[in-house]
Amino acid sequence: MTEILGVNAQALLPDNKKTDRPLFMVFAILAFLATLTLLASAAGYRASADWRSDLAESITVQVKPRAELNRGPNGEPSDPAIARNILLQLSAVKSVTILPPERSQELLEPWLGDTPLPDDLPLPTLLDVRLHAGQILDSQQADAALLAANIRADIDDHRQWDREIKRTTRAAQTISLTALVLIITASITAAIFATRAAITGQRRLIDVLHQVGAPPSYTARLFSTSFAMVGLKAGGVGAVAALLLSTLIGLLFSSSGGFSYFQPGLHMAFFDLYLVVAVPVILAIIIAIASWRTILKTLFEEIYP
Amino acid sequence: MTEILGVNAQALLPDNKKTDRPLFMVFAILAFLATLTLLASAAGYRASADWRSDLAESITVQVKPRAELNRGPNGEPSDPAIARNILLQLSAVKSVTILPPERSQELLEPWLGDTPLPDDLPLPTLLDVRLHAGQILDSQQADAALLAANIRADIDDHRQWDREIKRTTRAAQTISLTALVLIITASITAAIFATRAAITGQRRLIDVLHQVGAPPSYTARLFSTSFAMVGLKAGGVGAVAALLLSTLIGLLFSSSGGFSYFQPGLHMAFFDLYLVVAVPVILAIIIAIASWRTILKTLFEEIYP
Amino acid sequence: MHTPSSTSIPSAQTQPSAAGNNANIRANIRFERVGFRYTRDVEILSDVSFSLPRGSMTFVTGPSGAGKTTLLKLIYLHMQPSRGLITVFGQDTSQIDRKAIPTLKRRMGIVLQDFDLVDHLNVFENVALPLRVAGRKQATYRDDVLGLLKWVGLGARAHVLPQMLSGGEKQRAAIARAVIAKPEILIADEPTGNVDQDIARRLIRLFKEMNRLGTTVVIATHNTDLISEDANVLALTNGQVSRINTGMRVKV
Amino acid sequence: MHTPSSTSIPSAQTQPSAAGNNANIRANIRFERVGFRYTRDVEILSDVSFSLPRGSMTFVTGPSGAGKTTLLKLIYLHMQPSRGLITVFGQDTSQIDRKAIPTLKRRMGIVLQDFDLVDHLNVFENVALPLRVAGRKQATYRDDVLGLLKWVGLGARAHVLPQMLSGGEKQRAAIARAVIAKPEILIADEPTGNVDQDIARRLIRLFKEMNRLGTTVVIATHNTDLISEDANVLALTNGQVSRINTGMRVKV
Ligand SMILES: Nc1ncnc2c1ncn2[C@@H]1O[C@H](COP(=O)(O)OP(=O)(O)OP(=O)(O)O)[C@@H](O)[C@H]1O
Ligand SMILES: Nc1ncnc2c1ncn2[C@@H]1O[C@H](COP(=O)(O)OP(=O)(O)OP(=O)(O)O)[C@@H](O)[C@H]1O
Ligand SMILES: [Mg+2]
Ligand SMILES: [Mg+2]
Repeated sequence: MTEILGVNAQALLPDNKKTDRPLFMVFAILAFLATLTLLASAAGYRASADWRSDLAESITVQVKPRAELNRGPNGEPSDPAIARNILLQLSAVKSVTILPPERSQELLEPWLGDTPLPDDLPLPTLLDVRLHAGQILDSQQADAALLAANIRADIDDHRQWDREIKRTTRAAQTISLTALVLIITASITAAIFATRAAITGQRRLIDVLHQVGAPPSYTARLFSTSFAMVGLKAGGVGAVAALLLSTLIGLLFSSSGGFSYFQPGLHMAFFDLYLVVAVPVILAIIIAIASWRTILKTLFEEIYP
Repeated sequence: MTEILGVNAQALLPDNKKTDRPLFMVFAILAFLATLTLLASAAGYRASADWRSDLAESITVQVKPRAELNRGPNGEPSDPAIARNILLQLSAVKSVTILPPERSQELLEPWLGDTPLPDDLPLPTLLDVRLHAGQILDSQQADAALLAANIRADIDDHRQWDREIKRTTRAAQTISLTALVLIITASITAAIFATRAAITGQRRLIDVLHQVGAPPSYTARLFSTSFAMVGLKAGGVGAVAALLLSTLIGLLFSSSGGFSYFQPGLHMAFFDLYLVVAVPVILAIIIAIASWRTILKTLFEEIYP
Repeated sequence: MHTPSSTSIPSAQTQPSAAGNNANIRANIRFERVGFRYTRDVEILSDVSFSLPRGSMTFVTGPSGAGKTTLLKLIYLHMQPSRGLITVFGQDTSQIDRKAIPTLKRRMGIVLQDFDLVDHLNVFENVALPLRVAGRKQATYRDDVLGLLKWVGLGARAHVLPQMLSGGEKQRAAIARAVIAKPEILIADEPTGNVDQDIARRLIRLFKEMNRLGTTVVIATHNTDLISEDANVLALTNGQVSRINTGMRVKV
Repeated sequence: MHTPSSTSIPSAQTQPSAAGNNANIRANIRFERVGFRYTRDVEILSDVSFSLPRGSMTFVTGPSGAGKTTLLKLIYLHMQPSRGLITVFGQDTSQIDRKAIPTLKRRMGIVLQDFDLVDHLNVFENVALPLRVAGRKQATYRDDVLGLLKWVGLGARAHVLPQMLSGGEKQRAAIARAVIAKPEILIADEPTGNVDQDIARRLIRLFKEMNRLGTTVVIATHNTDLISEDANVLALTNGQVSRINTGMRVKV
């Protein structure tokens, strides 16, 4: 494997299992945390996207009853019909259905039980508003238009919900991003530390290689390849462990019934499998670059004139 | 500082700022992550405790209206009074108040608007049940007792809510604990790695110290003290940074209005300040022990006969 | 550049002196039918027997690979013999408690073949290391160390790092470190391999002065020019004693 | 134990030979009024001028600290002079591109005063290192390396680690590494400091044989016994050339 890169690293560097084992663990843990963070934020993203598209597609408008009823020619209240026309003129609206009074009664059932309601009970009328895909209803505009027609209506566009979801998502993203940046920084610094330690420990090898005419890139490749290999293996272990843990959590939650926040995200996606490959590779690349730069810098500062 | 421990570590070990800087960063990041995890779970714990005590103290029972009304001697419905007596017999219940019909109407307002309601509208009656502090209502028992008296009632003990909170809290705890265990493991392995690297790099110093008659504990103290100092300083920096970040997040969320999940926990507590002292000290102790053990093991295996 | 100036041997204050007083009967070295092998195959030393009286000075000679360094390592408790008996400071080395070894080491001075100077400590600090490990404060030994450095020709190099020394200068610094604590036993492995004859003779004079004041001195060298006619010589060939002074023969 | 057997010098196959062919006029060393100082204060070398013709063999002598090692470091491109001109392989060393240095180093063999063996590589691997760095496969050099190890008396120690060698054995391994790639220039700093006279003479014979086949040899030593009457000598005292053979004098 390492031979491909032109240097047989394993044979020139000491086979220092004892020193490498803790380094392996550090990288494995970092990869584990990185993968977990990525999986969690992917899950969170999917969940919030699901919710928001659910919320966005259909909006319920409640047209409130008035004391002096304003009835149409066939005796039905005319307010809902007017509201329907107003709403249909908005560009985002695809269709508006006036729901039958039974639906309004259903809403009251939890409060009033299934006792027959008096006929003259002023029930609100529900309108089911469907939007064009990807469009958002400007509810302030709709409010204003309805108010202008002297119609008292409540637009339940889940604004409060939506705002909370957005906010939760934003907070989660900030935390994930901070964590990721820190994990990457930790990987880089761990790689730099390991390289510097290796330079100190293998100073004689480096001096001798210089003495016998090895160019700096030869020596640098020796070290960065060996560290990158450790990172790749450790990253693989960490990423797989993270995937297993997240699958386990997903299974636990989905088997014990619906769970609003966690569940939508915890079904495994193809993306998660990509992560398990990408994290170790990216980790190895980060480590390779960090240690390559560190050793070349040291070589040019201290050894090569 | 290090002189206190009997060895002037700074003078005998090389003043290796370059090698120590990445180690410092690794420890600082680990301390940052640990503090953040602890702050978050402390906040989460406080939040869930707040919610649950809010929820637990008062319970709302809705007694449903029936078609054939069962009125008492003064013409008021007798179901609520019966329900009240049944509930008062439960050991957890401190008091039960029958709320006036206006409160029931308030519930319907969003649906029916503020139009005057017909007198014969069958409204449910609300009972406000207060519990003894720390006691929990066994709602299945209450349900059964009410059903036996042929009363149709809904006990809104927020069971669904409660279950979700418990579940979220448990999931968050599992994740925090996993993260903490990983962070501690990473600290230990980083300390072991740094110690092994130092042993390789400072092998000559160790040999010479052995040669001139330094006992193993002298050499071990030299290294573990120096690493513990790095850990203490780095831990301090990381913990303070984490506190600042969490305070900042707290301020951002509280200034932009109520936010159900995050806010309750993000006000700073005294406990948080303890954490900022405890994390670096614990980190330093962990590092000192890990490096002390590592170096003594190596000394006895490789150098002292 | 920094060849020794013509100052005379430093005064008793800066010189080993106390050693003689507390170096009693224990301070001698005795090998009885000692055999040693690093790996399973060859015996590097076999049936080596000799006794070095307290306050003696002995040269160990022999070709490269004869076992000189191995013999010295056995004396300074670096290893245990595979068979036979070694007594140092009157104690059977196989019976010495592990915890007592640092204390015994502090009573010895050792110059290794590849002078073990600590890279990041300057010459003064390197030489003062044994005193520091013994818990002494710098103020109490500063003058002694500087005086000794002057004597070995490193007076002007006290505050430079070892990497700034020439080969011979390093060797002299290593010797200074071995003698600074006035050891009861001084062991030197090829101490003059990297210096010219003039300095070599000067160093041998230092060893002789230490010996005169009571230190038992053992020097391994291939530089036979340095060995005077009347010196004690222990010659090794193929892991066996091939020549030995009558006074050092051990009765077993 | 592992003193050199009495085998004759290895055949041409295992010996430097190609060097002579491509070592043309470039393969010489020339110093013109060279001055060097490590730190600001003293000049370690001042006004050093000499010319070493291609295929010559020269001994650099002088007391400890005279500047022998410093002079060799300037030749093998470890440092640049503070003033003056140095030409190696016909090239002004101050004009050499940094990237070309590894290539030039591969045409030199270097033995340092503190033999730089890599701890975790065995003797064979240490000696073969220059060939490996030059990209050669083990199969093509295995016999050469083993033959050379036999010649320096390490035939039986090829597969042990350096820490299992005696001081003199380490020195011989370092010399073997310096000559294995048949360098055009061979630089040896005190190569016989840790071996007895017999082995020292044997090693000098190896250097002479290399030289006979075309390699320019420069040896720094304080062991004047090794230097024959007719040898080229460059004597340093206090950083200046105090004695030089007429053929090496440079006209400036
Ligand atoms: N750690 C070791 N493991 C195995 N063999 C060893 C070890 N150290 C030394 N030897 C072998 O033991 C023999 C004697 O070594 P020793 O160092 O005692 O020789 P010496 O007389 O000091 O030689 P020199 O004059 O070259 O220093 C040598 O052949 C050497 O290769
Ligand atoms: N890196 C350095 N920095 C400063 N001074 C140095 C450095 N290396 C050597 N010196 C000084 O330069 C002088 C010449 O050193 P050099 O190593 O050339 O001497 P040498 O002739 O090889 O001596 P020896 O025979 O003892 O090896 C010495 O006084 C030494 O202390
Ligand atoms: Mg030896
Ligand atoms: Mg030198």
